Amino acid sequence: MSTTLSIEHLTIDLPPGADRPHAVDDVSFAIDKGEILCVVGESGSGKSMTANALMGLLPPGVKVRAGRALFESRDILKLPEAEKQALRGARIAMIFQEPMTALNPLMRIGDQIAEVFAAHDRFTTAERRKKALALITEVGLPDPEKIIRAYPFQLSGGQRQRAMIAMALALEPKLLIADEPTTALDVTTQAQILKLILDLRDRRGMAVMFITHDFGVVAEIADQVIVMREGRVVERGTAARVLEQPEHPYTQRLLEAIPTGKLPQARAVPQEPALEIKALRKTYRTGGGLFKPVREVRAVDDVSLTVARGEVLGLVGESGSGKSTLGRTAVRLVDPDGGQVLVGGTDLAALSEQDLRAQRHKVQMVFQDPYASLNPRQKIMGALTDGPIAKGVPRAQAQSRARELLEIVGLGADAAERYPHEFSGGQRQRIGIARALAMDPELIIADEAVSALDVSIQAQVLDLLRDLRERLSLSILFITHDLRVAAQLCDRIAVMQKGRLVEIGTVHQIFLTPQQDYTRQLLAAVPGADWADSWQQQAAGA
Amino acid sequence: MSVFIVIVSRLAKAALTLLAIAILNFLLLHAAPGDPALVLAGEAGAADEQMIAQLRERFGLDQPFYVQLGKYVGSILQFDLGYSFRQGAPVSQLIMDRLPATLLLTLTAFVISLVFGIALGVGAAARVGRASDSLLTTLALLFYATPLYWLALMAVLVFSVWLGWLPGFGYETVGANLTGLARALDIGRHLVLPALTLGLFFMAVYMRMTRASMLEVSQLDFVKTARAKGLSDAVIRRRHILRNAILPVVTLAGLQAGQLVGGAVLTETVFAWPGIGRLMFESLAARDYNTILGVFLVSAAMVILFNIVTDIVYRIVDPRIGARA
Amino acid sequence: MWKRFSSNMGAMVGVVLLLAVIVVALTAPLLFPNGPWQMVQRPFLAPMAVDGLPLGTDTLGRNVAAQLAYGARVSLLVGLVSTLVALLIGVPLGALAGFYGSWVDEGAMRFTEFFQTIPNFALAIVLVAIFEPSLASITIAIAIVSWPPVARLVRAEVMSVRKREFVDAARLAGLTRPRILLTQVLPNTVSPIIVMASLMVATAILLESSLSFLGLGDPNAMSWGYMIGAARTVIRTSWWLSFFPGIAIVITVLALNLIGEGLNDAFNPHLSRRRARAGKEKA
Amino acid sequence: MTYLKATTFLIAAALAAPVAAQQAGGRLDIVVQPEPPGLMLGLVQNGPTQLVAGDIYESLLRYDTDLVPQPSLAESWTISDDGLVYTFTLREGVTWHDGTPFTAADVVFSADVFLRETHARLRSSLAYVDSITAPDDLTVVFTLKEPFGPFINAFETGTMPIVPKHIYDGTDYANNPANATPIGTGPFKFEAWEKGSYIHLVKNEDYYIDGLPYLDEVFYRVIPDAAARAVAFETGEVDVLPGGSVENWDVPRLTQMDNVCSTGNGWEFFAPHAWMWLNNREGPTADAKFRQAVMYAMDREFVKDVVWNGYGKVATGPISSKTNFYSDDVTIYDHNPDKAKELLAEMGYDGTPVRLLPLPYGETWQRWAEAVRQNLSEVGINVEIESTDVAGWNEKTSQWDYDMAFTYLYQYGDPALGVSRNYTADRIQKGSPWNNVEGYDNPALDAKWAAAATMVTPEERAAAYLDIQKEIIDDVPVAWLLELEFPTIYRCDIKDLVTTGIGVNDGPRNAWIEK
Repeated sequence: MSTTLSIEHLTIDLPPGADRPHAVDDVSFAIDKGEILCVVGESGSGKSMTANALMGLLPPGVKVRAGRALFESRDILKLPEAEKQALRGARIAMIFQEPMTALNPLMRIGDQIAEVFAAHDRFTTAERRKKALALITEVGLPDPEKIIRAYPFQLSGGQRQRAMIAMALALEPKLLIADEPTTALDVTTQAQILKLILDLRDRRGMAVMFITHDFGVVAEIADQVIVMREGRVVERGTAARVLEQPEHPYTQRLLEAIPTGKLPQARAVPQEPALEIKALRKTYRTGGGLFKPVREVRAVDDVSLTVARGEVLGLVGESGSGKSTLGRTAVRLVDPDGGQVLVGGTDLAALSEQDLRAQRHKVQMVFQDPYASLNPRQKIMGALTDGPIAKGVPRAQAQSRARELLEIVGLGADAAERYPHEFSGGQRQRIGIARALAMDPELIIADEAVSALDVSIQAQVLDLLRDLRERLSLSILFITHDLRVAAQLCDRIAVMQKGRLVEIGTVHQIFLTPQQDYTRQLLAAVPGADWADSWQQQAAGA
Repeated sequence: MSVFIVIVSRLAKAALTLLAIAILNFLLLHAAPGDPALVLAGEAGAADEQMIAQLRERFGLDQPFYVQLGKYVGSILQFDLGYSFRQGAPVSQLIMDRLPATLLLTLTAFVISLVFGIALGVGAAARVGRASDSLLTTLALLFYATPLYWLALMAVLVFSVWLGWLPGFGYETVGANLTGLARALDIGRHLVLPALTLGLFFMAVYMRMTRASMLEVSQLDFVKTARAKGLSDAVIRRRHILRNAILPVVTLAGLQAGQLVGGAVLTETVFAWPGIGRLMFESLAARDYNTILGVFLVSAAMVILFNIVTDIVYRIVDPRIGARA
Repeated sequence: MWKRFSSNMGAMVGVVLLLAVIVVALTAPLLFPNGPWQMVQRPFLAPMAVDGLPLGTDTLGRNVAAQLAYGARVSLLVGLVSTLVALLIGVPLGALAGFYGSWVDEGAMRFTEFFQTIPNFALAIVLVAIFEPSLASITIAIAIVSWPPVARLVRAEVMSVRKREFVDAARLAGLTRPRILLTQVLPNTVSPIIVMASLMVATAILLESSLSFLGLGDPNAMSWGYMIGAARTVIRTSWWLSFFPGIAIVITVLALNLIGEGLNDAFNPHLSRRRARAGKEKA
Repeated sequence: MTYLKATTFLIAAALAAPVAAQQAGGRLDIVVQPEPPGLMLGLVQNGPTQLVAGDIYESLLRYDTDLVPQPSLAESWTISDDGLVYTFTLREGVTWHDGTPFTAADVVFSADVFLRETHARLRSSLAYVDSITAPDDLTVVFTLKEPFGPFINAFETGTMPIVPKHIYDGTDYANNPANATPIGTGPFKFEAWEKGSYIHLVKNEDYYIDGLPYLDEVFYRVIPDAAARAVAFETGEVDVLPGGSVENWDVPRLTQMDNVCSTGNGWEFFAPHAWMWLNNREGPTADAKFRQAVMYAMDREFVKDVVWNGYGKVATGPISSKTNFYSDDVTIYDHNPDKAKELLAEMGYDGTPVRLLPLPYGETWQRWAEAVRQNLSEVGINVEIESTDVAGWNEKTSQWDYDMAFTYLYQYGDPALGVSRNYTADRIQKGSPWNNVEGYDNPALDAKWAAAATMVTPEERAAAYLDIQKEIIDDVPVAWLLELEFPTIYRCDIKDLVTTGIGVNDGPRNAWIEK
């Protein structure tokens, strides 16, 4: 096999004042024709910078310092801008993480695809349209005639990513760079896109540089793997070798941190309910003005479930399944249309605003976005004591409890006097947990509480939650889109789809003997499921 | 939602707004000391009780306040702006006489400011950080900080008095009896200074805004996509960045285009431009209620009209709006 | 914050210029104890023509330098107070509309739109003419025409902050809605309000000078717009009478704009940086 | 001073053939400020209307700069010895602009019917009139109830414009559609009015005096901004700046230009007299000592020199030196701050602030108010200027809501027409800014004013008015300021523009342009 791209000793400078001098430090690798190379790393590892350098799309202030990148026997790093431009889109194409923002919102899909031809001066207008239609068909978008005239906002996330891929493939590039193309997608969509990329690779024989942080994805797709950390390659090899016999400790740590399909031992859970949800309903209506038709979305459709005291119930579903709405309705951040939310015998759903305020402390929440869940203008102490003081706890007592909790979540008491911006994402999630605990709740709802974190950080926070569950015998409703994460922490799992509860059961029931098609689909879509199982079994056996 | 329905619902809302404006201004004006009878009598140099009483009766000022208000609202509802007793003509006629001049001035200024503002903003954004960008932004900031009327005075001083290139005031050469193209040219020459001074400030506004918006949009992901496609910078700027960046400028411009009509008072005063801004200012001192109210209504209607037009333009430029609603 | 601001050269130029204007305004009574109205010399003296009158004299032989110094007081006072009043109207209205939504929002926004529909300079003229020109009526008129953008800005900011998760957290903590609005939401809208306020002071100074220029100034307060208005009839024979106050306005307004921009940049560090971080968070 | 002589004038010779040098043709651009509210002089008599409509309408007489009556629509006239019967012989062959012949019936209709209803100022003179008759088409007889010396001054165009009976008789005058296209007998015909821009008059080819007018057309240009008006004159766009149309500061500069002439003449009939109303009813201004102190405190010479550029004359009292029966044999108030302080001390002035209402007619008046405030504050009087517009000023003065208020009024040639109205107790009436606004109430003087008006011979009247002036000037009911002079600025090649006591108002009739 011939080498499509060969990178040698690539070093990229960061602008002065950054936290390290080089974004990428002496990196070398090669991709063969028809091969998929996965570049794996956590945020800040320099994996995207490498890709951007190849495309000549480095942000201002960031410069290639040394090294070469041989492509079609030329060093593409040193090409004049005009030639780089001719290369982009034609010989090397790239797709990005955010399909929502990566398309021009004001241009029709067809035009955006045809534009690639125009940029490289190929074909007549009519031909361009025909080619665009063919591409749309090839990437598996439904109803091409309609899609070609559609605007991006009329497409779903997966469809947009397909459209992006269509654009990238337009001129049959030799190299496709995919920068976390599935990270923002639901698992089932992700599985489809991964399959599409594999198919296209097979059909066209192009080389793919696939950037990801997810070893599950690596297992699904990679031929070769390099692992990057702080700008350096720490490990390289075939996918099978790296996944099964990681050599570098960092790789090992990363692999260990991955929530796997390994099912924890089932615990005995008392049957006393901490939270009972009965026939809960919530419908969102949009429009309904003078001339607008009313659109209804049943976000939560007649759902009943119970979280027992000391139990962790996982609530799993894809985006739009209503899982978050259910969580928010349970704490009355959203008012339900019907049903009951019973906590310690009180129906939260039926309380007046004022009565509710007195009962609020019983259910607390840990939020998804560590950057949005803390008031940037309030010290941590305030965030942790506002609630208790409002509840009637004396200030001094609330403050000493706050320090105590900060110790418990592993931050140290002096964190109380600092502002949120002084903490990292993982630390903020710990603060969020401490804040929930400060209210002495009967139940905590964790809404995608680890989804925004890097794998290794995610593992730490999960450890903390597991630890707290044991120490404080917490009841937790754990909302996540990630079945693997749910399997790690939960006693039981509830699966939601389109507002309805599809299936509920113990982790073992759900993973091993799923009763519903949808659950099975979800399980099948988990990237690297097969590999993870085998590796875990192997590890367990070893 | 179709554009037609948008227009209908907006017009219905606009009618209510206009009525409210009429009533509010009516109340405001009648709260002011003095009335048109006194002013008119005052200018005659002498008057007696009988004359003032006569005038008040003619103007309908002898009636109870609520009757006056009721009558006014009644006539407004019949699209009748009333009669200016001071000028001895229907208000609608007075306004129609003056409106073309104001529209000519403001629209010219508007087009100049929008076209040049956007062009310069795009240029500055393309050269961000370089000397030409600094020069343009500094100039824009200066124009932004310069009082319009002062600039107008200086312009008259330099271009009309010292250099004698352009007429310093007026709408056309009076009594020249020009027709056709010659007249248009003549009006055009008179238009240059007022339109430029009025336009400069807004040009600065649009330039700064376009520049900022261009820079912001150029950071967005889809611009990177466009780069990755191998498009040239010029095409990216024109087709991707500008089209998106122009949306907030269009919104602002739409809001201001309407305000321009009422805000041209200063320019019209300094340049003796026979427009409705001046009509309002002159009518104010004379307490010519109907005329002031008429000007207010017409300019408010302009504001609303421009807002609706902006809305429609927005809908055409941005496909998301209509669908989302 | 301050570091970013102070490293912005434009902003620092603005601060220096504004400080200079403020110092002149504050020391005016010390520098010119006889006030701006005293007729001290022959009229129409050119700048530097006579010792002690560096900027010459006006149509009545009054000291232009003294007028400029006292004018700074009026400009700054009117600019500041009218902005404060506009904020007092706009911030609560926008905050309530943005926070409570539904009919409160509907009502507040209709009200705001209504004011935005009336041509605002014309409205200011009518208001001042009707309440008769005085510092109070000018200030109020300027405030009345300038609050709607504040209300809109605050509403938009509050609506965006209100969706952030820490507001949900505060609700779960059992805080009352007014308290959440005051302690959690509003503090996070302060930066854009400050930026807008600094630009509004500039606009208010321009508005005041335009009103004075049209003869709608307070006749007992010396202001720059008044000076230009009074001097425009003699602009060709005595250019300095309208030139200096014009420059004074340009400098002050420019300074405020520079500061406003500097604050804006400091509060919103470069978009690319923010985006990069946002990208990281998702990764 | 010139006293009126009640004699017969025969004027055939006065209108001898024009001098050979006079050239016909040309166009005059005259500034009019502000834009007149209407041109129907019978309905509207404000300044701008008089300026423009003075070329369209005419009255029976004109007055030269010494206020001596001259023939106009009346060819000749007689006044009976008892001063009661005024007989006018009208000119033959005069037609209205629409071709209808002009007759005595038009005069009777105008004076007795139309103007009685519409013209407040004339109405007070008509109060003395017993009957107006037209024995034949060319004769009009006014019969008075009692002698009224100034009656001969009532036949000026703005005071008694003759309007066409055939158009207005029996109609609603105010709403007659013909008001938009005024029809008169004057030397110029109304052609067009571009609102906000200009009024266009064209030569009346059928004017009853052969050769007149010389000019082909006159444009009255509306330019709202004083500075723009000055520029317009500089750039040659307008030829004539009537008095008051540019700010005083511009006058010296404009008059120093090449080929620019100016004249202070043409205001004699009006004799604009400026003073400050001092509210005699309440506050410090109710005290005569305070009012005298104000007179001494003001530096009126400074104002004349600086604010008015030397135009005008410091007023000595209520009667202008241009008006009949003026005398300077009275107490003279010079600029004497010490004396003012003395008077204030005597009176025991406690520093109560007084409000000062400037006249809202532009920069000059604003500066004047500022100068007065400075003068007064230098002798220890606290003054606050109140700012207001024309409507507010009218309201405040006519409702007596002021302490001191600037004004100026016309005198129309005779104290009985334009002076006594401001000082007699019977003219203390709320609602008008032209009567005894200050509230001065002196019954002894009231009787003297009344007597002086109805005396028959000028000599008697002169003596009576001297007596009045001496007395009233010591009382200072109002603070007299200046006899205003509004210079008319024009190109020197325009000849015979200002030949009468009303100046440019009827100037284009005789004006011609030297080529």
